[in-house]
Amino acid sequence: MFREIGLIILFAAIIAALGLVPRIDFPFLGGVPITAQSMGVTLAGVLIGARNGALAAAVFLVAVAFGMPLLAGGRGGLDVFTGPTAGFLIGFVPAAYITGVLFGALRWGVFLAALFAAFIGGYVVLNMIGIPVLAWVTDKSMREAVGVAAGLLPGGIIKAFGTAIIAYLLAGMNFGRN
Amino acid sequence: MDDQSPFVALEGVTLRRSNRTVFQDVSLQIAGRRVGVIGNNGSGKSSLLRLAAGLLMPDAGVVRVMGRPTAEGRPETGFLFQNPDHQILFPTVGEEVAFGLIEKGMDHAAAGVRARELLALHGCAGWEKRAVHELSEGQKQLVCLIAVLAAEPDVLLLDEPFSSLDLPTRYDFKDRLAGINQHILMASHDLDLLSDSGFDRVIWLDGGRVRANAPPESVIPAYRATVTAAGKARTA
Amino acid sequence: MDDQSPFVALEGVTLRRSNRTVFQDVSLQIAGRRVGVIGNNGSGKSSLLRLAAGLLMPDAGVVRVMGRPTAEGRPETGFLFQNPDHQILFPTVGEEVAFGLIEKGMDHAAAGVRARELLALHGCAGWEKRAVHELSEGQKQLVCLIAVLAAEPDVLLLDEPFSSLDLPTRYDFKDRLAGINQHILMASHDLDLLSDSGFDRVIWLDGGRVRANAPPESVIPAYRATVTAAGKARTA
Amino acid sequence: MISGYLSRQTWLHRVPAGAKLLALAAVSFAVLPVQDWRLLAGGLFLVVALAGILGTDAFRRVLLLRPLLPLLAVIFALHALAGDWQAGIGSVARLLMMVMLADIVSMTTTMQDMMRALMPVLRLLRPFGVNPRKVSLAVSLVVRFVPLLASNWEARSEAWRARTGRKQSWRLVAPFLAETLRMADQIAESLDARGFGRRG
Ligand SMILES: Nc1ncnc2c1ncn2[C@@H]1O[C@H](COP(=O)(O)OP(=O)(O)OP(=O)(O)O)[C@@H](O)[C@H]1O
Ligand SMILES: Nc1ncnc2c1ncn2[C@@H]1O[C@H](COP(=O)(O)OP(=O)(O)OP(=O)(O)O)[C@@H](O)[C@H]1O
Ligand SMILES: O=C(O)CCCC[C@@H]1SC[C@@H]2NC(=O)N[C@@H]21
Ligand SMILES: [Mg+2]
Ligand SMILES: [Mg+2]
Repeated sequence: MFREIGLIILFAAIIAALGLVPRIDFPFLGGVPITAQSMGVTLAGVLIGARNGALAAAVFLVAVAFGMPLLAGGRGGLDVFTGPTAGFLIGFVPAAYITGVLFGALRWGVFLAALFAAFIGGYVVLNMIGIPVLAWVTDKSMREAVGVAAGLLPGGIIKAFGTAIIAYLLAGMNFGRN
Repeated sequence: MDDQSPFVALEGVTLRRSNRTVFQDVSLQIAGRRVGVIGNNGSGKSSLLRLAAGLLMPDAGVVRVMGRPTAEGRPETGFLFQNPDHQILFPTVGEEVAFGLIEKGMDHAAAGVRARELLALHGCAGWEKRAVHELSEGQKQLVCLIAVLAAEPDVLLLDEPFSSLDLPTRYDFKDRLAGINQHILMASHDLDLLSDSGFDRVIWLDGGRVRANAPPESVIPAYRATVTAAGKARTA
Repeated sequence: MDDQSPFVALEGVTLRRSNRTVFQDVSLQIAGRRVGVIGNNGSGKSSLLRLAAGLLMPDAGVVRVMGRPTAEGRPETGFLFQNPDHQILFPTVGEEVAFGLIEKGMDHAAAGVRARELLALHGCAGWEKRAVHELSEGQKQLVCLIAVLAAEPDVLLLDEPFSSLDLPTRYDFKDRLAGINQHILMASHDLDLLSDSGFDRVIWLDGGRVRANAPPESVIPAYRATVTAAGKARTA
Repeated sequence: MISGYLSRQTWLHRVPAGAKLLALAAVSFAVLPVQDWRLLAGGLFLVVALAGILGTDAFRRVLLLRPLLPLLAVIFALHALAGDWQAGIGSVARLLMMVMLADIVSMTTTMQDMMRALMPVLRLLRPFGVNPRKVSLAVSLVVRFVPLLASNWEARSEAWRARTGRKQSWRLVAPFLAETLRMADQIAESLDARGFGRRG
């Protein structure tokens, strides 16, 4: 149980640390930044499993809600949960969970399984929750909002590869688990 | 370079580490074969060694190693970190020791063989496949020390090299160091070791200032006396 | 619990750590107020302390602390890790010291005040806001020691508590420990300290076996003699 | 450490955190269905006035929400292009109002108060295996481990430079990841040794 707490805290911190990667804003994304943090979420799902990964994402969100400036660009506080990207943020938890479940279930070898799981969790799931909320909060039409999702696709693919590569590297070495 | 000209020299050095001024306009010539650095916790011993290794750059002034400013390029030094965890890069003992040799241009196979020899020489025969993080703290420190000595750099910067070593290994290394031809700058709280291992000079740092830079016979008793007096004052 | 009954007891303990058998069917009664543990690197000192803290569970046999098997629940011990980096949890010195107090049920504000007092008592007045990772290694070790003592557990397990401390702090703690009413089990390579700080007994571990468990006057000279002989043999 | 916490104490600091959170939640729900741009603009004005009453420092802090501007401009433009500039103003006002209000609550509530206020919510989750004390400790430890990850990378690259004389390399990624994962064990062991969890 203690080891799990350590891992959960650590992965929450990894998601937070990925917030140090500068966010990219494109006008056609209507205020949704491209950030590395959603990759941290899928990484958590792949490396520490569905349940712990989801808990790590949740701990991260609670920390943000408490006012710690851990979101990309140094934001934090309750306001991000009333803002346009609130749906993506809430979606971090199921995204990690589903990534973990898929990765655990697929028998394709580490790289492919992680790639697929991270794409589904980190792109499909996040957008399924994030896009409707975006449309709702900003009074966009669903059509425009779906345009945003399309704009996020290239980043989503790149980040899925990132997760897959890291999973592959770590699978190749015994990272000190006794 | 002869033993009289300094192998490490600080000229008007100021060093800040996150808002804390560690050294303020310090000048210091370090000459001799074996030089010790003593001083209380936080007095700047590790910071001095890091400056000499080129791991920290002074905010003002110049640090020279073998005559060359560290700002112009990293000096060829071997650095033993005070905390072994800060030094270790590789999963196995063999890779850890071979690394410095490979960096010096030895080919992988030869480095592996040499690493095995060196390990055996220090009583660690057969350790090459062991996982570094599964060693005891003292064993880790020993592996780090062997790895640093393996590369045979001109200047050895050793930060508390013996703090976790057992008695036999300490004795071993006392002899080893006495026979070494390179320059050694060594920070240590082990005053006995510094007084009876043929050190040429001892530098006493006190809150970032150089209190003394003289042979051990004069510095160590002076430090001891001050410390005992201060200890008495504190308990009083 | 009186001083004659053991505060830590191993009964037929076998301990494996990733394929390596550290202890094989070891039985050991540790009684007294202050007990030292000596032995070469890798002899099992840290492993013994970890067993007593309930951080490792024996693969066979029973470990009792204050009479209660560690398998039934973690004993109320204070543990000082050999490497401060393995112990530190919080970003600031104040939080680090207050944590143990809060865990004991003290409320946050009171724990903060008490932490400040304890720091001041050990010559670290005003450190509470300092970032732990910006301390020197010795300062880190001192903070860890203060944090462990703060919680006032019945049994103190100290793994090389003085390895990076400066002389004045060592003197201070020698006095501090002599005045402490709790049981102390302390692993150390500092034989002088063990011989002249009023330790009741010293346990000598050798490759996972108990070579001696007797008053320091008899154990320490014996260990020294063996070591010097071995050192001579090795250089020969 | 805390993002926008206003260290100067105002009257809003003294309002219990729970009350502020409830008010925020209530306003958020109340305001969502509103479509009339005049009502929404009026609400926004009230929130801005609240920031003004708190003091110039608070007011300035709220203005730091500038990164939202491009987004707001886009939202407004879309509505305006569609010929309904009033809806545009309404959307922008609603969004700004909610974000500013949440910001004001964060600004006047310490992390510890926030934790205490959210404890009851966390307690509701107990049946699902959530231990509120563990969550709050975990959250405070997350803050520690962010700089630690950075310093862990620093330490690896320092070791690399000390031993090669060259700048850091991609080869550090593996030891960095390994060390990072080992840190999880160390946190766990240290928590255990320090008695965490022995008190329910
Ligand atoms: N995490 C670990 N995994 C596997 N084996 C370990 C681990 N830690 C230590 N060991 C091994 O267990 C044995 C005892 O180690 P221990 O750390 O108890 O020694 P020690 O007496 O404390 O040594 P030192 O004086 O160096 O601190 C050694 O052979 C060591 O290599
Ligand atoms: N990473 C850091 N960031 C900021 N300040 C630091 C850092 N490391 C050390 N310091 C500070 O710099 C000063 C000198 O520290 P240094 O590590 O050089 O001391 P030291 O003499 O090696 O002490 P010790 O005997 O404890 O190893 C101390 O005040 C310390 O708190
Ligand atoms: O920082 C925030 O306010 C949340 C940003 C959410 C961005 C989402 S996460 C999924 C998708 N991928 C990206 O790179 N950005 C969006
Ligand atoms: Mg130091
Ligand atoms: Mg040990």
